[in-house]
Amino acid sequence: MNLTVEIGRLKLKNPVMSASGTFGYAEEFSDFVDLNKLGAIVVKGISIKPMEGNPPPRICETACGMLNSIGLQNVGLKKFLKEKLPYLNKLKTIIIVNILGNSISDYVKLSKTLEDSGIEAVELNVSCPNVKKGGISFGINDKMLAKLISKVRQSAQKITLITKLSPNVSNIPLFAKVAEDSGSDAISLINTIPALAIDIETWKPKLANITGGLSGPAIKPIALRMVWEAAETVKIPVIGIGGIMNAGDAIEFLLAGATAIQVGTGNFVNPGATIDILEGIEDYLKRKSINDIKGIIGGMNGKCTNNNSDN
Amino acid sequence: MNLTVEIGRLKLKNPVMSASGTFGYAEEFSDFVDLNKLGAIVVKGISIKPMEGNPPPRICETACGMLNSIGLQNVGLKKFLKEKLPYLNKLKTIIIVNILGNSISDYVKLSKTLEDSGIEAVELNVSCPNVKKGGISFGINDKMLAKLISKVRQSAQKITLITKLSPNVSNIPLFAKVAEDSGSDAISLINTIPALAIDIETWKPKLANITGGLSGPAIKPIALRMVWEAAETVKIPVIGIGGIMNAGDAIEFLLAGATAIQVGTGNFVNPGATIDILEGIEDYLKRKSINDIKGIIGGMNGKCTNNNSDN
Amino acid sequence: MSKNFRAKVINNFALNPRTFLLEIEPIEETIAPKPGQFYMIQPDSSYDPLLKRPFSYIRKSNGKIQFLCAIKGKGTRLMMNFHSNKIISMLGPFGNGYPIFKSNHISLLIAGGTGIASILSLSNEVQNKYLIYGARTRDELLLLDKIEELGDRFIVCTNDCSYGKKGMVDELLKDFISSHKDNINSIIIYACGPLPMLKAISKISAENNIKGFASLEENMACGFGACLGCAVKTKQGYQRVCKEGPVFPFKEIIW
Amino acid sequence: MSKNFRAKVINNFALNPRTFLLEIEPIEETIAPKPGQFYMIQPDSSYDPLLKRPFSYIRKSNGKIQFLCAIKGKGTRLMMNFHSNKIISMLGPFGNGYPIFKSNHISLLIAGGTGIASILSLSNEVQNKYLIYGARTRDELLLLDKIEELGDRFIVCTNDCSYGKKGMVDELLKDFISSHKDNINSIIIYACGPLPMLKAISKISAENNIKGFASLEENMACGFGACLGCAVKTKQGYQRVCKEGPVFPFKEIIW
Ligand SMILES: Cc1cc2nc3c(=O)[nH]c(=O)nc-3n(C[C@H](O)[C@H](O)[C@H](O)COP(=O)(O)OP(=O)(O)OC[C@H]3O[C@@H](n4cnc5c(N)ncnc54)[C@H](O)[C@@H]3O)c2cc1C
Ligand SMILES: Cc1cc2nc3c(=O)[nH]c(=O)nc-3n(C[C@H](O)[C@H](O)[C@H](O)COP(=O)(O)OP(=O)(O)OC[C@H]3O[C@@H](n4cnc5c(N)ncnc54)[C@H](O)[C@@H]3O)c2cc1C
Ligand SMILES: Cc1cc2nc3c(=O)[nH]c(=O)nc-3n(C[C@H](O)[C@H](O)[C@H](O)COP(=O)(O)O)c2cc1C
Ligand SMILES: Cc1cc2nc3c(=O)[nH]c(=O)nc-3n(C[C@H](O)[C@H](O)[C@H](O)COP(=O)(O)O)c2cc1C
Ligand code: FES
Ligand code: FES
Repeated sequence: MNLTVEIGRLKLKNPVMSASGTFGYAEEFSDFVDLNKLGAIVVKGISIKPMEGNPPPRICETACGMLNSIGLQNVGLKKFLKEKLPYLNKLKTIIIVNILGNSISDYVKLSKTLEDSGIEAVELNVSCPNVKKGGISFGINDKMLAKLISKVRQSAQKITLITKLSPNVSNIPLFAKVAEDSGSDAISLINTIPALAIDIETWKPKLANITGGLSGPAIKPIALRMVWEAAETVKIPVIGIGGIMNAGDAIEFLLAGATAIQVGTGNFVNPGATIDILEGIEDYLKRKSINDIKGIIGGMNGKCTNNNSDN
Repeated sequence: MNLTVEIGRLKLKNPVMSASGTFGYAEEFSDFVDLNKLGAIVVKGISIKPMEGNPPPRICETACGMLNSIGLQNVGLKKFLKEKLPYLNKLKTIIIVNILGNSISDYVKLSKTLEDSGIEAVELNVSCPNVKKGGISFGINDKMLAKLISKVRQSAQKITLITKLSPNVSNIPLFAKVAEDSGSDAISLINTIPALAIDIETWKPKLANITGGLSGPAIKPIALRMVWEAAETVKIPVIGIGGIMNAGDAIEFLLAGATAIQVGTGNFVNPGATIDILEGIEDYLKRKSINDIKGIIGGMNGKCTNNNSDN
Repeated sequence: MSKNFRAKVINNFALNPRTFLLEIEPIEETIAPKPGQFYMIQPDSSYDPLLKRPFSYIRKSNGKIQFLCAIKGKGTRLMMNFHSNKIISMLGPFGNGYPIFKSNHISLLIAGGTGIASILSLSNEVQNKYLIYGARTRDELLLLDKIEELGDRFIVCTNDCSYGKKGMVDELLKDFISSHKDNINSIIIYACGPLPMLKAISKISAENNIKGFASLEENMACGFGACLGCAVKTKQGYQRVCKEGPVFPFKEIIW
Repeated sequence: MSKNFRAKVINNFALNPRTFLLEIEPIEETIAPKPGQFYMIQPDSSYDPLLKRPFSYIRKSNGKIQFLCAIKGKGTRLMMNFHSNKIISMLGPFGNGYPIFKSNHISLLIAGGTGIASILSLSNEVQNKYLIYGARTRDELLLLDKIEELGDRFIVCTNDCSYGKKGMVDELLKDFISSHKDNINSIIIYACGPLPMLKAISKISAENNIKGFASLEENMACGFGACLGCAVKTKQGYQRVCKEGPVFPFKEIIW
């Protein structure tokens, strides 16, 4: 059975990856899964300087989901290269580094340094505020996004460039196209959706940061719609993310047109989720007598009509 | 205990309303609730001509939510006035008519006719595609929205005008402000979020229309964030909608700044939900020794920072 | 008297690995159901699954109501584990059941699979009747004890020939028609089962000019006419399975 | 040996209306826990609630593990109804437990409310010990049978005076310190309970220059260091309750 998929220059053993921020720096999962079996590992978002993150409480549960406002806590580029990369380099799987910054030059510096350190792929987290543009996030402004990606592409030419789209836009096809046209090798989506929960006894928000990002099964149908819209629009591979808990969920994303998928919140509920999903996909293909994963990618019957007549 | 709230010129007995499309034309709920006890009833969206709606399947369940693609099926303005209004007029509660159209003139005609028929309030469903502008929905284009609301306001000057915002935008405060500045008396949010579910056995979308609108507990944290952002931005009343199943949920929306709330999907799961919620709010106020509902509206501790540093 | 009520589980047991018989007793005063009507049953008190599930009742006696439920997905898997005395939340009875005619005619009841539940609710209420009941295998022919009292007016078949006649109900229907050529005009068909079966029966009925009714299924959010989710295409436009249905005349349905 | 395992519920009963004692037995091979460590327990197999819940173990014996659980919200309400033989999904043991010192010292164990669970896991492992245990009322003093063997080294109090001494554990701590002035340097405090209690104890310890450790709680998504959700502020920046904790030296915590 052929499970391999290509993302840019990367050839993945299989389409199952971990999602950034939910898999630590992989070592945290070595008790639970054979890391070498994964298609790729996306590590927690790295910024140039270490970030200490937001005050607690940082997470809370919601119906079929959770909010987080970790605040992009990370060890910073230097410490990542020195302390985390050696462990990752020993793994026989592709490592994708999720990066974040407050300016274009941050992203350029991060991707260039990572390329020079032998990293094969970066994923741009563009949901962060651009401090120079009044804190508007790169991910919701098509012109800013185009510029960001082009600049990164110019400086880091060999690295596989994945742009992680924000779900917080009206028009996913537009942003998918911008990413493609600006030189992304692939796009991944969705990131968490900004959300709020309030404690009705204390009248305080449940997170110290007030809002947080919603993830988990609750967002799956939204993510799936966006992945489908994106996949119908661009030719570069689309990586599906959002509420994937089991093989059935992953298969939905593949059918919608995703070339690969990432498991986020699912890792918390079941730390063996990635491998369970991989095995579940294999079983499914066997049962359906399909011997290449590509036989299901984009297999959904139905054309994008961009028809908004819900309700 | 004072539960009354004001929305434009309307004085509601209490802040609990039904959401459009989930309460039929009210009569469907007469077996379950004392309709006269509700703060207001918002009826299924009405268009000028009857609409037959989308082919089945029209609904499916998702994690803590559901998708619908009813396709705005409705009896049309004429039949509404003739067959549905007489029953509604007998009720001792405020009736709000949700309206939808494919052009500005549709909305103008609907609101004017309804005003002339003695209807006190309309809610503009602006998630529908504008056929003249290539099918882009009014609700995701601020300029189109401003024009729509101004025109409706000019022609129907007495009616209370509620604009129902689409969640499918990056910047809710912008759209809230547009609604306020263009003459809306209030805003309500959120409508359903476009979403997709796929049957992995048949490879077909679970809805014949492919996509549908996500509603229910799954979307509550997103709705609550948007309601809070809107309430922090505008002075006109904000009506909170999205995943309200019980009194606790309703209170979260009031604390976030909503002056009133609408119950949608909750009515399906528990057809007595609206009254249960009303009673639950009363119990809560008693327990907290608060004798005016206004004592909790906007009570959440926390300022809008528009800080997007989730994750 | 309420259509939104709580009920206590009295009995719940497996009839085969994919089907269980659920008996409940409302703990509030409820409205008496009519043949062909259905109830909405809440599988769990969490929001996952969120919606109640529609089930035809088999019969109501001594205040207890019986359901025959096939295990399909999340909801029915949870319901399968309902233990005795559990309190569950229900809605109903809903829908327009089977129309019962006073005239002197033959009621031909046709059930496929769990469609037998709805057909049995009717069976008790009509007189001059025959019942055709089909399933894939012997193992899937359920509640035979409740039916066999019909004697030779009860015709049963399995696709795999493991019990009764071999074949599908539509073939039995053709046989039935051939052997009742004389009083064909007095036959009224009532059918409940899988869509392909209903479609086939409706076609045969049309060809033979026999009046008939089918009980349809469609995904439901509310069950009582509010969401417009359960539409089926009919000659009068979309109609709601939960309100105008679940029973529709064959000739109204656009298959 | 796995930290991701299924377990069978052996016993589950209410100690008072707000607390239950849960005993489980892993059905896969697991790792032995150390005092102060905790497990993540899945309340339900649906996605609502979604996350597993953290609970300190009381003790592990004969392969069985005991937990003391206070009913707080959705998850614990479901767990309260775990019936015997139910198979549940668990993770653990996680965290750095209480540091145990070889030196010759007095271990002063302090528990408030359900904090007694974590403290009891330690109690079995240390020798020269005292235990101060407080709760609001007699009714909330739990597992006394497991503790009373400590005899006069066991000091108990309730806020409402319904059992033992009247007052809060911090007052008892002050008394204890006064009566142990001589060997104050050999005292090591281990505390688990509500945050205000821990804060008060930490303050008294600092004033008296006593070394001590507190077991903290914070919302958790994973329990094993991956999500960074359970951060608490310490002198070394944010640390993870699930990984660097749940036990931290008093003097490291920024309260
Ligand atoms: C009027 C009516 C009467 C019915 N009577 C019976 C009966 O007596 N015995 C019986 O075994 N089944 C009956 N069904 C079908 C039964 O409702 C479904 O099998 C059941 O809802 C499946 O739920 P699930 O959670 O196991 O499946 P899931 O696939 O998890 O359900 C997901 C969603 O789809 C809906 N759904 C799935 N299949 C159907 C279906 N066939 N019809 C309607 N909704 C569906 C569910 O209600 C739920 O909202 C009836 C359906 C209708 C409409
Ligand atoms: C290391 C550790 C050990 C614990 N040991 C025990 C114990 O032995 N006995 C006991 O009764 N309780 C213990 N707790 C607290 C227990 O985890 C919570 O009471 C429980 O998670 C509440 O779940 P719920 O679903 O009932 O509440 P809900 O309010 O519905 O929970 C919502 C979410 O918040 C989280 N949450 C709520 N309260 C807490 C809390 N205090 N700590 C961490 N997460 C919380 C839940 O885990 C869940 O994710 C411990 C907590 C931690 C961190
Ligand atoms: C605790 C947590 C931390 C996250 N951190 C990051 C991050 O650093 N960078 C990033 O791009 N996405 C981050 N995400 C988003 C996830 O990678 C993923 O896009 C999102 O959670 C949706 O997938 P899920 O529903 O499977 O969790 C984080 C998500 C969670 C829950
Ligand atoms: C079946 C269904 C039909 C709906 N029809 C309409 C409609 O006609 N007009 C409208 O503005 N909103 C409509 N809505 C949206 C609801 O009014 C509400 O905004 C949305 O469902 C979110 O609230 P909830 O989570 O409480 O359901 C509909 C929702 C559902 C589920
Ligand atoms: S199920 Fe809601 S209208 Fe039929
Ligand atoms: S709970 Fe996830 S890092 Fe501690």
